[in-house]
Amino acid sequence: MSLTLNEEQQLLKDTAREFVQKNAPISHFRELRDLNDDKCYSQDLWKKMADLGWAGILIDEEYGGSNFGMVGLGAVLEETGRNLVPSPLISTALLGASLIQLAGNENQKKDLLPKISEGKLTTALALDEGARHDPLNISTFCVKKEKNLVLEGRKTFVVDGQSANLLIVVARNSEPNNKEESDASRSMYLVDPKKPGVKITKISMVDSRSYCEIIFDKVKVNEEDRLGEQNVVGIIDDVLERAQIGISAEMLGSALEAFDQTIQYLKDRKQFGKPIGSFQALQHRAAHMFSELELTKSSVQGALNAIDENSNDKSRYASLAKFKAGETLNLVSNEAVQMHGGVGVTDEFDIGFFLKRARVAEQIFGSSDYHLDRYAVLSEY
Amino acid sequence: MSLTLNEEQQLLKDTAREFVQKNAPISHFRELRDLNDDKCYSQDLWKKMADLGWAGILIDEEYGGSNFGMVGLGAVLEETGRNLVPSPLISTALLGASLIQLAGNENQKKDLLPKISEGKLTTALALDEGARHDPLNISTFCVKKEKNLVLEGRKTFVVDGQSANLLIVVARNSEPNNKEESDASRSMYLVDPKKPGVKITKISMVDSRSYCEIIFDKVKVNEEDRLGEQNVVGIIDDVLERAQIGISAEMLGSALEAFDQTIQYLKDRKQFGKPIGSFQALQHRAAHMFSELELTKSSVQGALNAIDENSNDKSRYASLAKFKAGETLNLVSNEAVQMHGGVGVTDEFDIGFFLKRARVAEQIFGSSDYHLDRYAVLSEY
Amino acid sequence: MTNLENFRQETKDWLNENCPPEMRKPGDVSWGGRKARFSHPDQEIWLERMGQKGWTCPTWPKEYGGGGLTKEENKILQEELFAIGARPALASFGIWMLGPALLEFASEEQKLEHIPNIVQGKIWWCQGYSEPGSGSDLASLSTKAVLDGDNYIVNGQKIWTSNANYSDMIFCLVRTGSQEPKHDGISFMLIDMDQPGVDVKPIKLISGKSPFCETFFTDAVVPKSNLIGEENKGWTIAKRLLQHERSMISGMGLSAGGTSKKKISGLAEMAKRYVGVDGQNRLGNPFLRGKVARHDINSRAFSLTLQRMGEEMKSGGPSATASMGKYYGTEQNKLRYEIMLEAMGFNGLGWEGEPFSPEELAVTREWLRSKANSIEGGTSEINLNVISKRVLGLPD
Amino acid sequence: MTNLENFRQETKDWLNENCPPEMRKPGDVSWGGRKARFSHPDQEIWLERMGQKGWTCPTWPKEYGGGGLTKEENKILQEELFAIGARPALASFGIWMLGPALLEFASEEQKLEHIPNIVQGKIWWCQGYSEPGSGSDLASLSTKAVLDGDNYIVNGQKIWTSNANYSDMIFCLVRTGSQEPKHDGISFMLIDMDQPGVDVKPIKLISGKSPFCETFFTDAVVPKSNLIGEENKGWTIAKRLLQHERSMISGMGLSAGGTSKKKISGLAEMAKRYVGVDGQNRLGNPFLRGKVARHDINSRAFSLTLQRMGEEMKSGGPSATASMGKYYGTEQNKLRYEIMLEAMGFNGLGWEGEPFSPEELAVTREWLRSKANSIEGGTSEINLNVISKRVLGLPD
Repeated sequence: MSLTLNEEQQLLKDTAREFVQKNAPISHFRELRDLNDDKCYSQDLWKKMADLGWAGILIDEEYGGSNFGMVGLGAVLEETGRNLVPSPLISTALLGASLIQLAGNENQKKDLLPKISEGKLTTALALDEGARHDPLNISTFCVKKEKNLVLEGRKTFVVDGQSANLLIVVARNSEPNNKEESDASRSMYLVDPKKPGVKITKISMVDSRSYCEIIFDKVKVNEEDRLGEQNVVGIIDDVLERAQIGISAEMLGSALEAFDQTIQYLKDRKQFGKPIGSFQALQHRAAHMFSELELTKSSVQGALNAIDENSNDKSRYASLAKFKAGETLNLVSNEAVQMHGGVGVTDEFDIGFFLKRARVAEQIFGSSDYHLDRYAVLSEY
Repeated sequence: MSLTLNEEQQLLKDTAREFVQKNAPISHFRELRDLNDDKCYSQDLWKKMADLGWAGILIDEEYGGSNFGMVGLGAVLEETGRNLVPSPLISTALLGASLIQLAGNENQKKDLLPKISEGKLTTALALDEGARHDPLNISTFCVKKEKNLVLEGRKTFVVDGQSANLLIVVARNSEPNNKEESDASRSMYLVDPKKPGVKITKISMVDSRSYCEIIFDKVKVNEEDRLGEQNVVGIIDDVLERAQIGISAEMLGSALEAFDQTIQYLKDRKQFGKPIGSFQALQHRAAHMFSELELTKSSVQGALNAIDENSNDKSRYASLAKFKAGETLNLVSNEAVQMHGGVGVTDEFDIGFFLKRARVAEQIFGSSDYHLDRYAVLSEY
Repeated sequence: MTNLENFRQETKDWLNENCPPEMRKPGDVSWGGRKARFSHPDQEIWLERMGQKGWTCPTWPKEYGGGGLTKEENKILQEELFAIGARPALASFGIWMLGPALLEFASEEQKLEHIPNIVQGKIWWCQGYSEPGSGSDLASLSTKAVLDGDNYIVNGQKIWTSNANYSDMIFCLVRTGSQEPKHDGISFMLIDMDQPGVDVKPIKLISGKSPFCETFFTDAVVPKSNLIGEENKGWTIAKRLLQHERSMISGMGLSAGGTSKKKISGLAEMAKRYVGVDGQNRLGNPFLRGKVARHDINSRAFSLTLQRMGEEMKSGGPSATASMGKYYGTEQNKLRYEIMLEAMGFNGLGWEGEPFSPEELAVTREWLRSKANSIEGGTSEINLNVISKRVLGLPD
Repeated sequence: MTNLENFRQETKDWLNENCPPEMRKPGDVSWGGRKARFSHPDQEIWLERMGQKGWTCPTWPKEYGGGGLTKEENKILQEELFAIGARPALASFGIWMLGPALLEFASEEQKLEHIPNIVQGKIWWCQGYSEPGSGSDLASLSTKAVLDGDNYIVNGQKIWTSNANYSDMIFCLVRTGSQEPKHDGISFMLIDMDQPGVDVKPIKLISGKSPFCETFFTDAVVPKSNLIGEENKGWTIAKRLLQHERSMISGMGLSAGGTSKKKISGLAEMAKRYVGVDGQNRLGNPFLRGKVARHDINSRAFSLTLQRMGEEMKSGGPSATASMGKYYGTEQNKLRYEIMLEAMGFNGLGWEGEPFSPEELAVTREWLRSKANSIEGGTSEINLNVISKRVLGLPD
């Protein structure tokens, strides 16, 4: 396994950095936040990203994708993370594309993947139902009633659910009070958010991204709406690992940017007649953060590779990456605010955005504690 | 509850400090260590301590004690802890005296307590049987066989067991395979270490204090050897809490001394043309340690008071004190060695002694993890 | 009956008669001021009665309107107030910070002019210390006051002035002497904000709230009689006042419940509510359980430490160890909110509206607000400097 | 067959023929030297054969006795050595530290004289850097070398000289110029220890072992030809060598098993053995379990980081980020022993004899030994300084 980018990947990363700096610096996020619209991202920007091949970055070329793999997507996410760019990269390019590609039948793939690649179709994964990531614990179900399949349940904290053209809903194959063994099986359904019985409510979170609650009130679906087979638990787990690693790459980018801005501030801000970065106590804390960032880089890079190489240790890599990204981004975002002093807690400065994003990102796809436990379980202790 | 010493207590503490500085500075411990004898403490010194009233510090005046309470004993232990003085203060003046006074019948008290007060009798509590403090989990038992009570089992890491004139052995009242409810009951027996069937083996630990393993091989005992009633679980728990607090006071003293020596070293040692204590990174770490030491002082003082005032929250106070003392002494002993640099890891310097003592003291009467868990359980979560 | 027993009975009787029923429930506390607004008519009555009696500042001398109580009497008063669940009649920087400094440094005339107004809540005071270029390095401040006849003319800018938009007057550090040596040209003066030369602009924080302002002085006029102490000797007053500020902030950590007589802490209780318990009624997530227990232990040890320091304080007023309290208390408070967020998951991260409860939304905002705790009133770094130099005697 | 495939086959064949059976088992590794002692005759044979082939230093140039292998060939050699479980033929500071410095800074004659002896393990080298008054502030050293005809006469004292009591020669920093500016009067020279002017006294550590010595020079004689580089220009060599030392030490953390392909780490395995498991085969103490998992994760992240840095290193030799590795690796290693102690309870605190197993006693001693890791070869503090100044560019 190589932990450095090859030439092609490096080129992609450089392009991403330039693109984001030009088209979506942090001021772009600030504008979106102040607009406070429901979509929380710029559709123009998403179109441009799709034109660069990012929407289809995990999609095979036969379906219009660029098939750059997770290492490629990770490089892009790190750069968007640096500038806190809201976009459907994770909800659509990662989750939607992977789920359809891995679980879908040929018709579904032919129909949907090219639309995703072109940036015309965005998706949202409706999975979790409580205040923390807990994919095994869901009540939403879809069963045959009379002639129809009927989907019923409530999903919450769905990322990008309000802007998605298509919802991918994870449901039990039997009602929750059914305690048979088959209970552990799960299906996914493709649901048009405009369908009768689908009720979407915006949730306003501290990081000003798009989240919502979705109620499925006896929503009628067809067999053809099922994404692939009747039991896709294995695929869901695989794709969630991708998502854990993808968001880790984004979090790494945010941590790197918050750190860079802080180092710059330490060099610029003068007190007691010298730059505050000349004070050794701050220097040592900065050097420690640097070390943790280096470890986080390696963990994320290792995990991205593990997916592309289909390593049999990829599950542990996913928790390694998410744990380190969570811990490091928390450390760096706290220290960044503290080292900025008074201006750090003002809304006028960008640095507080990293703090707000950090805690939400930590919860998405499992908190640090969740992954610490998971790493130990996977390591058999 | 007052957290400051009254005049009498302050006088006792000042006396203890002077006494220890004069009679048992750290060089005294070093000599004992280099002698490597089995007793690990100076009998002369113990006689002098007894003359000052310390052996009987928890003993009622009618049995020859000075009845100064735990606050008094804590003040003395803090000072002996400062100089790492090995003595039977905990094994005899705290554990032995308390167990006999609280559990013993009048004959036992009249017989034994005056001898303890005079410094003529030393005791050891033989309780734990494994590599960590676990008072509920013992196999040693004492049951009637034919005419006699027979004591059988193996105790280990017994503090001061090799030098004690009298062992206080905690035993089940039934054989360990007896699963009846009565199983939870425990008795204590007073056993002469020279009795047939008692086999004592020294255990050499990193802190060069006295520990041993004791095997009781069908040791015959009488009803009169039982210390008080047949079930004294409550008293054992009460006295263990005293011991937890007592050793916390000793650990606090050790931490304060290691800290003071380190601050002095920071002022004296010059590198780059100035005292290393002028480097801000070390200053901030020192200031943080100071804060933790202040919290530990208050916790220990609160806990000592809680015993003397028989607070109904004394169990939590015991875990509060032992947890803080353990964490703070570990922090300070590690930092002390690191801040001393190269000389800190040489045997010639005293500072390493604090490191060695810290880890053993942490294990005695329950590690920091043990007390963290215990504090949460007592707080109903 | 001893004097103290007597005093207790009198206090009981007085409170019984004078504390309005509404003020015996929890609720917001008045900050007084010229334009004082009260959320309930009883609040005004309560403030007036307590102010008249001087019990808003129970231990301050009677001649300046204070309660004139001894330490022991004050303890009894606080116990009796607690017993009936009485709300404080007044909160203010005048009580916590300016008043003690005036008592120590002001002239007799100044005391007579300003202290009774503090006691009775007639003036809402704010603090003008920091400037954009002078945060931790407070003494480098450059707001200038030039004497012109009987008045100083003040020009410059202050920042982090708490609630300046509601305040009547500001106690200010200004430069009356040269910039170097920087500590020697600073004066401490009282400026009336109700004049054309003073402008105030609220600062929006990451929490979305604006508890602080920027305050601009453009030829603001300050009578010479509002100079406290000597010209150019204000730094001594400033330092003393900072100690009062630090003690005040470190005391805030107390509300975290370390001393509560309840078995279970608020933190553990809320964590159980959000995370659930295992078969033995232990908090369901063992890692979180460890963090909560560690925080509970440290909160309690910290409360005990504030108590002990209070007992050890021989002379009045806070010592350099106030820095320890400020440092540790604010770091603990920040950690407390971090643990709450961990316990609450997404529920602790709401910004507004459904599905969050008002309490949940308050946690998010307070978590963000807590980040300023270790910055305002002297950063953690400055306080660690003070401990290492003034308490431990480590060299420069 | 490609060249590399060819090379692999040749290597396999050579090892098959030349690696003695005893050397295919774990065991101690020879440090060579004039008075080399071998725990088994095969050890001597193995050292001689590998030394002749230059494979003790596989990538060093052939003209100085090295293996002359490319990076890719060396990788194959290491894989084949690993495949048969071969023990290293030689361990030495010559290989890790002095050799790379000589290759970079020494004259052709000096290389020809000293490097082959390093490769073949003929000389046991130790390092003479620190002095009692010059630890972190290494450049303040005062051991003096004065030129007298063709020789330098050296007087002074070095400390922390590893295994000086077994060493044949010492590479030393000495002062040949003035004390100020302190970096400019330092020279790097090689001193034969087998002479009356050199005395060695072992230092007993808290672990009870004596891996270091004090080394005293009293009119020790050093031929002028043993000066490496220019007189008074030794500091450049010294810094470079420190980087090699730091990379070497940070690499040691690897043995902590971060890269192990086994599911469970050594730490977790041993913790399970001492603490037991719960009904779901999880480590019995959940607090300890969290610490173990965190340490495992960080060990693995650290291993990956060393790998990545290796890949990123364009030019040969370590960079300033070696300081990061030294800092983090040694702190991790210390923490690892602390966790082991927690898991083992009293069993991890034995000093000697029963009831402790030899492995348990080794843990106690290694725990104590680990405390020096963050001091030797540049303290953690010095390495944090280097990171903040040279990597992050923070000002003085």
